[in-house]
Amino acid sequence: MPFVAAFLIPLLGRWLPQRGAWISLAATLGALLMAIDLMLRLGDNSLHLPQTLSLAWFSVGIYDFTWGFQLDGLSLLMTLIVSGISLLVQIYSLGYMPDSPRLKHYFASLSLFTSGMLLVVLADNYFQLFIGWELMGLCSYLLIGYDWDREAAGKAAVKAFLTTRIGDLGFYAALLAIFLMLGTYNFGQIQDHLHDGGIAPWSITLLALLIFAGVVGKSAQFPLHVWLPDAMEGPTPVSALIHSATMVAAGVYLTARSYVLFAASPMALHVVAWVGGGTALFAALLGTVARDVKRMLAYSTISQLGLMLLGLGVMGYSSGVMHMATHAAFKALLFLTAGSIIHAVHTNDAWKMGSLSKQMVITASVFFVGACALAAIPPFAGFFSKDKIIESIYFAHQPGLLVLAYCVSGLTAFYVFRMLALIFLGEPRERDRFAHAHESPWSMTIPMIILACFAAGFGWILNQPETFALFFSSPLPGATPETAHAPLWVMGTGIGVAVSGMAFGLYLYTGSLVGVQRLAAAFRPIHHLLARQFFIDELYEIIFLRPVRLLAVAADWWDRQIIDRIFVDGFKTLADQLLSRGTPAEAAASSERSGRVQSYLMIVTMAAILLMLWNTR
Amino acid sequence: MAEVGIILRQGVDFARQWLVGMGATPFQALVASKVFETTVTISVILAIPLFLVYAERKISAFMQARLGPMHTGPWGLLQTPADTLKLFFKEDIVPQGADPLIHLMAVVLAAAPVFVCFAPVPFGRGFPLINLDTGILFVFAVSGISTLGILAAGWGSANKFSMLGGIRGAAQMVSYEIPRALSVVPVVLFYSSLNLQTIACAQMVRWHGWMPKWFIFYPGIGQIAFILFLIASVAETNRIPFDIPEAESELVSGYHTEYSGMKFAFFFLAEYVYVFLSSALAATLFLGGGDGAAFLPSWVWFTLKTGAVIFLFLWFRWTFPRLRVDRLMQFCWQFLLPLALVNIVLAAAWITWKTA
Amino acid sequence: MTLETGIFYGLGGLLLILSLLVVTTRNLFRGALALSTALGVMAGLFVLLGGDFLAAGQLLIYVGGVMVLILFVVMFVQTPALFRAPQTNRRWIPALVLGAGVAAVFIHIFYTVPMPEETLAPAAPTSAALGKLLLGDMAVPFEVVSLILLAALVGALVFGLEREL
Amino acid sequence: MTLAHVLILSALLFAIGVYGVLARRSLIAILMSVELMFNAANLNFVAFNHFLHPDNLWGHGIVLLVITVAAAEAVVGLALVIAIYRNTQNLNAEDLHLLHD
Repeated sequence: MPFVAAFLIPLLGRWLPQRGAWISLAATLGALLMAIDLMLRLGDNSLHLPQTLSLAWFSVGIYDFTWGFQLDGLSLLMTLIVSGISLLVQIYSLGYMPDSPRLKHYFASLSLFTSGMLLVVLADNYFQLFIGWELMGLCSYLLIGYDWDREAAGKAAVKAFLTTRIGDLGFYAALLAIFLMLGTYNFGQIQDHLHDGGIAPWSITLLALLIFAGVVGKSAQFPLHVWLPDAMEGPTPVSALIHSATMVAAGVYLTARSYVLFAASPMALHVVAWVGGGTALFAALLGTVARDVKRMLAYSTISQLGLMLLGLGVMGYSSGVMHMATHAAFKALLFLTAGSIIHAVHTNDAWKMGSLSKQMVITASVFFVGACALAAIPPFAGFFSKDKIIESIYFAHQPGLLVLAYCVSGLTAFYVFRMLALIFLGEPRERDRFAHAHESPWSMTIPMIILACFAAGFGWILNQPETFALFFSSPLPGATPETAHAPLWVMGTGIGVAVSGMAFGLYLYTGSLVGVQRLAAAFRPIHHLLARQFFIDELYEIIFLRPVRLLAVAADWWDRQIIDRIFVDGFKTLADQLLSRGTPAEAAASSERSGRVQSYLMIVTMAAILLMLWNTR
Repeated sequence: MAEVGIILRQGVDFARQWLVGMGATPFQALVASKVFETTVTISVILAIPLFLVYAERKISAFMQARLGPMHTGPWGLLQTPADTLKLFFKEDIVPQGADPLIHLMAVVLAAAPVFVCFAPVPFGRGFPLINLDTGILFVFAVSGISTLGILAAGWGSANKFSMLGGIRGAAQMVSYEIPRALSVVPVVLFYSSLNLQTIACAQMVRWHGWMPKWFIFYPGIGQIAFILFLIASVAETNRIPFDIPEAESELVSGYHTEYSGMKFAFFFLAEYVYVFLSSALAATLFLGGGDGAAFLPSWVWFTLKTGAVIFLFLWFRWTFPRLRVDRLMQFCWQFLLPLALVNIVLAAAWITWKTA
Repeated sequence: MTLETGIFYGLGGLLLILSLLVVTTRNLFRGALALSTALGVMAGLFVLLGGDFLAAGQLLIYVGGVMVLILFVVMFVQTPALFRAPQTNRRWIPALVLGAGVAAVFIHIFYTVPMPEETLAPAAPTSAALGKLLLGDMAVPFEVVSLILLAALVGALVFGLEREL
Repeated sequence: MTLAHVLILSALLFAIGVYGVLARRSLIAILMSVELMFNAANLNFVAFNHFLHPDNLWGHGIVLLVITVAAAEAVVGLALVIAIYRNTQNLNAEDLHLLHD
């Protein structure tokens, strides 16, 4: 339905109030209602999973392509999340950007984006998934570059597009490889092939790693994470939708969807776990020094995505997916509150805010809920899923990764409460902005409140045995002991680390910031390193761009000097020398070299006739 | 009243057998019967503009609270034949500096295709002249030729107004041909045939035993398709509100400014026959063709439906103001075309849903 | 001589005359009209060879579309001088020889290769089967053609724009 | 009407097209001659399909594709013609020899 809306909006938007936003809203609402309906039918057992529906699409040679949909616990969960969050974000956008001139484009892209994501989660084969995947790539480009008259936004859009493209190259190669090896894109058939054991282990590893390349690009993992912080140039609701809850989650979804492939290859799992864990720590470190509100959240997103992949990488299928679900709720919430703050004070710089809780009670309280959820403070959503991840790591007997996860957990709590303190507590650092700050309109606060409810209670809901079994039952036969419980100290340490991080963040950043500055001065090199994002962008410049530029210059020189000078001019001189002797035939030949198309054509025709005669003789 | 089509068909078959009995080969008999059928059809079609012009004058007069033609014959009935006679005897003028061959060819190219278009149209049971498998596509293809005639008329008149009118007309007709053809695609999808007779027959069923299953009654898709077809047809026939190719206030009379006598009459005739053709197509494709209650034969129902659509055409003329030329193109490319595409997608989705 | 053969000779002769007119007439507009008629005649030949859908497509695309475009351009670039100047270039005699050569070679080939002699009746209606073919086995070429059309659209826009983009 | 007849017709048509392309001065006329050559090829496809493989329709499919591509070619070609005309007020193929060394 959003797909239809995406086309209807540009078509009819001109004549409609709100420029067609309502079409988009209605379509998304429709999708959400359908998903809820499916959910309810599951509840009273009138529907059994997994359901599939497939239609013949087209065939090339002996291969038939089908257009199919698959509905199982995972895709149902994702459908609910995607349509729900998309709906809330769209309502929010109405309040956030009521009179933007390009609202029609905006809502059309949002609808198209939502439909792309739904296509990804409902597809029953890789080919279709890839279509949705690329559709999302396009829409993220459009939405990040929404303010395209600002140069930074345009550049960020291009950067996002190109960076994800590098990952997609891997995914594309994986598609080709899958087709070459298995002759099908269908998930179910691929699973059957794997169970038959007809594929060599190395090729499974190869496939898994290639797919993972796509995941790295889409989910902004190291080393392709660079686009996500820059993508914050887009409007804030877009960040909330794309860069927290759905598009980046598509990468994790793909991993979960291809889990049979990954699970069959221990090495690929190791790569996933370590890349995820490394990125989580790395991004969390960056998050502790960022100044821009949205960038802080962007780094936290990267970090949380790393955690999910870490969870998936240690065979904790359910933990990773569950974290994806809870993260979608609380990260969308955090982004929306950030948008609300930015709307109020017209700056992104957290150091220019402060003490805003006095002006924006609702925003502050929902932000608190989101922060607690992100920091995994017990009753909130993030706690359950993060605890699950830590437990799976514990079961996988990977002490290194366990320490990593604890560090990330502590750092997360630290930076999110640092953010909270900077924005809402302490002294107002800029009186003007403080005085003008105000609570946002209802269309912005209501989605935030709804999301806050989810951020608070979603984890608990998902942790109920029935829902857990419905959504998170692993696709693998003989799965890991998901129901077993780790010793209490595992959970305890997690809570302890989180609480201490929270306390530390609050302590340091409430009140005067002199202490912080002294601290930063004390660790100057490290701070500098973090503030410049480990010089990753600069590194890319040196490693990739310089050689390409050099190559271009060299190629230019080669073409001008060698090809043109020596070959072209040389041959011309040679021909002139030969032809200037002046026999009639040569003069005729020379006149045929006149630059006139038809003379050339004549020679071609003559040659063609001769060739044909030669052949038929 | 009886089914004229079936009676005619039986009569022709009988005559053919009689011819064979008289010593003609079956092939010769077939040719003779086809020639006869074609002649009859074309004569009927040629007579239609007489009535249409009269109807247009009367209806527009009533819409403007006038009486219309009253003096020639009872209620002015003989006015149109009189005008036709006058056109017959007018001098045929070829402007100085014009290309006489193109000046003549323009008339042929503009008027001849219209009559060919009627070949696959089923006017009722037993009627289509040839049961053409590519029916609707054939009609669109052949009626596209008239565009050439309009261009040639514009060029061959050696007149700036004609030239402008010709260019405008060609641009408009080429553009509106696309939404017109696309608006019919849902019909073709639903009945999975291009054959006009098959389409008409497929609509002769009932929903729940009483509601006619005409295409226009398919919720959403049918109405959008019909309205698109109607708008595009009005534009194709260069009638108000889409008459910028011949807009009197701007271009004198557009591409037929320099035509007089019978040549002018043929342009005029072609326009009215096109109106009739479009209405007949609308009746066949969307209104169930000859379908109707049993107390009237199918050809009467068909004529009634066609007449209703023709009335819409006349009604438009006195309701809408003329569009500006850029608005006209914008309307076509930015509104009608996307809407037609969306409609096709909707129709395809409907069919997929029904069959799945 | 069956009816089909008769129609074939009639249409073929007409086609040749019209196409000769296309390449010889000085008046481009007349040439274009002759070409459109020739394309219409070609549609008739298609019908004769069992391609009813093709014939309609030919009329729709060529006569209704491409030819209108060509006429448009002729009208756009019309200069009276264009029609009075000789319409052939200096090398028209070699061109004629080459054209005749092409025809001769082709016909020579056709006579050396063995050909089936039978004649066939026009086939059954083709639209449905053709549709299945285009969206089935020929799906990929079909999609490629749609890409080409898109490229042509963009290209024509770029070339045709009055000002630089 | 046998295959040979149709092929000879198309050969003649093609030859006329070749002559037009080689000898005509106006760019538009050259484009029109190219259309003639396209049609000769199309006629061959249909004829081969009709006489040699009456059981399938690949020839027809290919002709449809050719018609489409020819339409695309005509569109781009005519856009080029208009661009050239706008710049040089001249459509004579002989006067366009910028590629001449």
